[in-house]
Amino acid sequence: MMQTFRFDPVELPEAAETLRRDVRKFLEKEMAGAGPRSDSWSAFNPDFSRKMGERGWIGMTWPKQYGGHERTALERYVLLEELLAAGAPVSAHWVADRQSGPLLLRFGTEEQRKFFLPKIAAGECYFCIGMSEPDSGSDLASIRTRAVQSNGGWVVNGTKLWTSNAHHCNYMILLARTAEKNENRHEGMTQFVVDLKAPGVKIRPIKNLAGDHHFNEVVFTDYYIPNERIVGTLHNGWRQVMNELAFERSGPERLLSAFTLVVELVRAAGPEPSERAAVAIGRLVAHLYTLRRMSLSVAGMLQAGLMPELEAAVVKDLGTLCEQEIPEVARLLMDCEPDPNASDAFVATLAQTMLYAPSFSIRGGTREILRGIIARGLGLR
Amino acid sequence: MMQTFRFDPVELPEAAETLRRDVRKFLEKEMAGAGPRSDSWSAFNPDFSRKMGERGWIGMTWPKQYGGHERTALERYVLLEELLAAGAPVSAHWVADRQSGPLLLRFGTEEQRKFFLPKIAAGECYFCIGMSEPDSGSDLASIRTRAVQSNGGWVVNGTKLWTSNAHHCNYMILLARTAEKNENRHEGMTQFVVDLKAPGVKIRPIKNLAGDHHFNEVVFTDYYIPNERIVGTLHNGWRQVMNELAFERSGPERLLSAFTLVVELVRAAGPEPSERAAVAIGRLVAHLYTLRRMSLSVAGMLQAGLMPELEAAVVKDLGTLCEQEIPEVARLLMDCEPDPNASDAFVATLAQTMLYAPSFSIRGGTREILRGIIARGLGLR
Amino acid sequence: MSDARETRQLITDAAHRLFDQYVSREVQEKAEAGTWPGALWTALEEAGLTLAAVPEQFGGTGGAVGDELAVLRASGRYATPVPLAETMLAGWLLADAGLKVPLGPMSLAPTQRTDALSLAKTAAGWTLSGTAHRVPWGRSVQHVAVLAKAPGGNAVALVKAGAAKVESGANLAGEPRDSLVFNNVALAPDSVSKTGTTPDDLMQMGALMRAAQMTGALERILDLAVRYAGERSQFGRNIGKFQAVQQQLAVLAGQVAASGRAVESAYEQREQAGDLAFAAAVAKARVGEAASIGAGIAHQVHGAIGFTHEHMLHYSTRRLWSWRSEFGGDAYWQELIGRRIAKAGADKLWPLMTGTAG
Amino acid sequence: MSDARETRQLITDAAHRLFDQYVSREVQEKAEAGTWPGALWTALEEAGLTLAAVPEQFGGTGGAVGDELAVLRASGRYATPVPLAETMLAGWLLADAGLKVPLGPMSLAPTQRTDALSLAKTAAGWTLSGTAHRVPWGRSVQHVAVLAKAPGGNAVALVKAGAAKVESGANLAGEPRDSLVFNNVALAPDSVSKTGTTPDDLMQMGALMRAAQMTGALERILDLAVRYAGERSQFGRNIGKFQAVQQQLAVLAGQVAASGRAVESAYEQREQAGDLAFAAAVAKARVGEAASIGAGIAHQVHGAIGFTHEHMLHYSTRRLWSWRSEFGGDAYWQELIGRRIAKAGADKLWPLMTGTAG
Repeated sequence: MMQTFRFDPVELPEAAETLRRDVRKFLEKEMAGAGPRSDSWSAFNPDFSRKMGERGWIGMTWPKQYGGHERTALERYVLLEELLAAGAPVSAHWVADRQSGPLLLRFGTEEQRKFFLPKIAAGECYFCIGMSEPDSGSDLASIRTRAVQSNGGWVVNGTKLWTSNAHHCNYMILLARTAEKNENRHEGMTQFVVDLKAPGVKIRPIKNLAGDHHFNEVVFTDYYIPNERIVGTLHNGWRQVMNELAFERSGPERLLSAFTLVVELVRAAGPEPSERAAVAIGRLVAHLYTLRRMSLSVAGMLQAGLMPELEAAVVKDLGTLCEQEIPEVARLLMDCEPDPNASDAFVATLAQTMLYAPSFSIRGGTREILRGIIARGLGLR
Repeated sequence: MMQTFRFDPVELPEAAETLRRDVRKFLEKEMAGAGPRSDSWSAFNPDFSRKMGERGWIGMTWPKQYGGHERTALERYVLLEELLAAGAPVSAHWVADRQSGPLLLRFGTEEQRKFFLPKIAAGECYFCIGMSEPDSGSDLASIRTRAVQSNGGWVVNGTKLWTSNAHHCNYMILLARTAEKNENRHEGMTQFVVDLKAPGVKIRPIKNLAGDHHFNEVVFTDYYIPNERIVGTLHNGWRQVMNELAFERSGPERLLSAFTLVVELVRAAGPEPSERAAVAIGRLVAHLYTLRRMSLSVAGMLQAGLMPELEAAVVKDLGTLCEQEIPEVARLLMDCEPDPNASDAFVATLAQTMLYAPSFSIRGGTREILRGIIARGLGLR
Repeated sequence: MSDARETRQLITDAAHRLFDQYVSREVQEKAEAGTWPGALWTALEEAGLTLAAVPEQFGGTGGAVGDELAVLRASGRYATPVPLAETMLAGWLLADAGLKVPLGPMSLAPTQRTDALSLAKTAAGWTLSGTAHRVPWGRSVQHVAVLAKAPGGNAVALVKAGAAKVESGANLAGEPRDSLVFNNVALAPDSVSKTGTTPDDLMQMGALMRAAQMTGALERILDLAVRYAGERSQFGRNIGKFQAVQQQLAVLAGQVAASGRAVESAYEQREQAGDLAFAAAVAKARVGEAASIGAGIAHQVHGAIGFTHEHMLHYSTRRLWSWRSEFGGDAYWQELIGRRIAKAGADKLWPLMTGTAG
Repeated sequence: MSDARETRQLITDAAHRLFDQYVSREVQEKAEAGTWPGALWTALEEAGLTLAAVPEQFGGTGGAVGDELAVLRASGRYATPVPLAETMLAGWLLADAGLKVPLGPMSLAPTQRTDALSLAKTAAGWTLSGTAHRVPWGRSVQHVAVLAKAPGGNAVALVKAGAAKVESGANLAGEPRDSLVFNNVALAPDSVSKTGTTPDDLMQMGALMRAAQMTGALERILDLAVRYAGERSQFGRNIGKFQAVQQQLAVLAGQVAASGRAVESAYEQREQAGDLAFAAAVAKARVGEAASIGAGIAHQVHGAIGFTHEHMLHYSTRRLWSWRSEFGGDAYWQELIGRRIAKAGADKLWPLMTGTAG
């Protein structure tokens, strides 16, 4: 008999519920007048990020010596879900808070920690991720960007793609090949912190299908990185990245991307919805409620020191499926023509969510990759 | 630019519409008092089959010299869809009319044709198919039943599985290995007509999950077949079978298995259905209407001498998907507990369809196999 | 927290051992043909599993409600052919009304929203009237706990099953679903008690217990499908090596995981006296959907073998197909959730989901 | 039959050649930014494709309605940024009312069920009043064919677009969807004619034409996805070699095939004066569903590349996402079919589906 998946119960500490109320009060003020917005982690707003930093809401779980606040992962979870449910513009500090900061905390040198973490926690230092390349998406081992040893440092040449907000960010965590491929194709890659304002970097916008500019192509030409900007162990980048990815699959951002559309749908359906609308809304909420409980459970297990990698993949797979279904359910219930510039909040949110929905199942591992991970967990691969 | 799939328009000849009215009149009388019944091609009723034979409705398209009636494939299509939509008990003669008869007509000897076809057309001679085996389902080349040459004939040993109605049938079209596997694993198999009443055959019932007995295991022990019972070319069985299968994927039985449940659902929803019921029923009917047009189109192209193998696979894939969705839609619309013995026609039909639905996507090629065929048609394999 | 987890595991293990011993293929077949599996029931009672969460003073084992979940999940996993959930449900209904809970298999009524049962006061006690349709295991149980309209409010009555006229019916899995006709059945004064429990509450608790059983059944069909995929060979390799099959089994695993968490969350709300109404509705709706998707995939992976009576799969899938419709189908609970949200208003959706108002 | 097929193929080929020449990436981008693709339109008019099925005596090409389908399908395939369907629809509306059809791009009103437009008789002719919302290409066309309430019934008016006040809007693909405000617009007597056409008829014909365009767009995204799967390499082989991708593309191909047949069936009913109302409703509903499934798969196969503005995929998918909602979304037409069946009764379902009564 298998016991492959484990979703332990989790009880939120009282501190988390207190925090939840604080965050709601903060957002009520900050978001007053802003329209609903799906997928808020793509809205870049440094002012908002600095205010978050002032309140101690970036790097919340990090040690105080690095500007952190030593609060629990569950408190951070509550903060994030409140921000996302409200559609707050968290994009500026998002990556640094969620991925780059923890990476530096875990693998970085003391010098790196002291230099970067306090700035990140203040909401003033923004990171992006340089992993994907034109010919390597899901298959990271095939990256071609190369760093070659030279003058007590490394010289980088290559092109990174899909780097969100590179044009706004201060730094990038770059993954580059530092040794030739051998029989183990995952060896020989290294992570670096890269200053995007230094010479040798060219950032070209890549508009998305909605016409918005979040993505970039970042080209490195004979770009010099000093040795002290290596993150973690030389040639060990792939393992570090996998670690990073696995546990970032199950956060609240994996189920709340389209939540504001659900709220607008409920509003549009009114207090006495048709049987059809009531059933459809009830179904979506049953999914979201359950997903949230699963996601919280993974957060609790992470905090307890467990390694719920499979569970995280399950949450992401089910979560994006549900997120992508939301605009479909909404458009079928309300016969309207979606228009991003409509004055009607439902119609505008619907339009925006439709345009962004394809990206939900691309970022953080495609559906096929995730299901492959789950199948491996079942012992099939 | 691809032009892979082609679904030509088809216009039913006036003769077909006249036939349709005749069939409806016949069924109105014959089916009076019978409850609704899904998946009617599993109901075995020799009396009904003989009446069909009397009316010239078996072997309709075959030459008159073999007991046929030389009518068009489209007329036969109309006959079949009327029978299935009404839930008529067509199982006894179904296989002989649809597969075994045409096989004998195409590949059989003159003697075989003269002997078998008139009996089939009279609705008095029933066939089953001996292809699958315990260790070979989709992968026919792996069958183990062997026929060894001996005394001017062949001696068969082996076991066939899933042979529907073997316990009621007169004959089986048996596929057996007649030569060792070589590099081409599809060579060396032969089709035979086998008399199920002869010694050396043991038929063991295999109840299905609904507790009904349609399937059988048929064990051949030193069973003798004379040479003149070979169908077609020695060792060429696989090709003959593939031919048979490809064009039998798109008939009306691939979309109407659950049609009687749709009818009962409409009845249960009443003349003033909820918005929810109206939308759901309208959606199912839009699917069925389109599928029927696709299926008709394939029938028309077959009649015109084309080889719409891919189109047939598409119809079957979409058809079974829709058939399996029908009980799901129905159960969600009408909150009731399914019970095969309920007095309420909707509840009973729902229960019966639920139990049989898993088989819809197994018979005639599994979903994965069909999609593989389609992908090959797209040039991906 | 971790103590509770361990207790739960001990109970689960004990239940699995017991079912391994007593729920054989033969017992399954005989039960469906009408033979009461007495040894199984006796073993369950001796292990104190039939009334796991009923307080001791009312005749139960006095465990936490989580223990009930553990037992029901295990029983669902084994497609155990006895009215275990029904006995627990009756026990809950009786104890909650302050009535002593008897031993022996029990059922409850009504299970249909359209059924009307009523109690009338007489000189000697009470009389019960009305017909209860599709009472689970009606013909097999010793007692039925009946929630009925009484003068001045609802009351619960403990009724000997023999007092009712039984009309046999069944669900898709062949589990008895019988009509019980109560024709002025006389009851002693101490077998009836006023209750605050409404038919909706009973429906909700029934839904929760069915969801718990379904989760076990879903775990079982995942086990079976993964095992079969690792054994069955087609085109020269195990079908579990085909990516299409792997992707399907990953979907099934996801549905199983979601079901487990949905049901556990509802039991947590029950334990913490939280918003059980919301969480139970979510659980039945979510698990019902998972049951449909899951059973479809399990059958698709098993192919023709899984469609035979010989294979064990259908003992689980026929139950899933039935249970998803009992105590309200998915859509019934979805509509209930939807209407509650609509009434609360769009801006209360998130507070409702998080359980933190305002 | 085969003659018609050949004619259709000739028209399709001609349209493809024309679009290959005139619908470049640059034309697409400029059109979305607001530049009218004049050369493209002129070429279409010169080829006689803009009024393919309008009778010659009213100013059209006089082809069969199937020719219209061929042109619309091709234009959908190329995401052609001009109001071709709208011009055809206006042409149909005008000619049907006995009005002469002008050259030049046209649109029509109303497209929204809630819009109310009215014609009043004056000494000099007529005046038109009311607001038409989301008129396709309202700002770009020369004429608008308006179906309005007139004393004693509906009438069609041919109106110069310049006579309306325009408020700009757009759909997801950046195609103009503008509000036109008609403020007592004076019209000559010969530009207005009584009609038997109702707003529902107009809706139905609009739905049919959108379905035709969508079928072309679906064919295009299948092309793109299959091509991409054959070029893009991951883990050392083309992604089209992965079974999971193959299965997905097979599903997409099935949706494309169903769309084509659904639309063709509706055009056949129109040509044969059959049950167009039923067949058109089926077509829009079925193709709308195919569009959702299909666009989802095409994007999933394309991954991040397909989410960029640089890739061509979105010119087709954004149109599919918009068009499926225009002239009634899937659910609108599904409900209409469902209500018609409910009214006819269960035993008339099969006769309705086969088009043979009783």
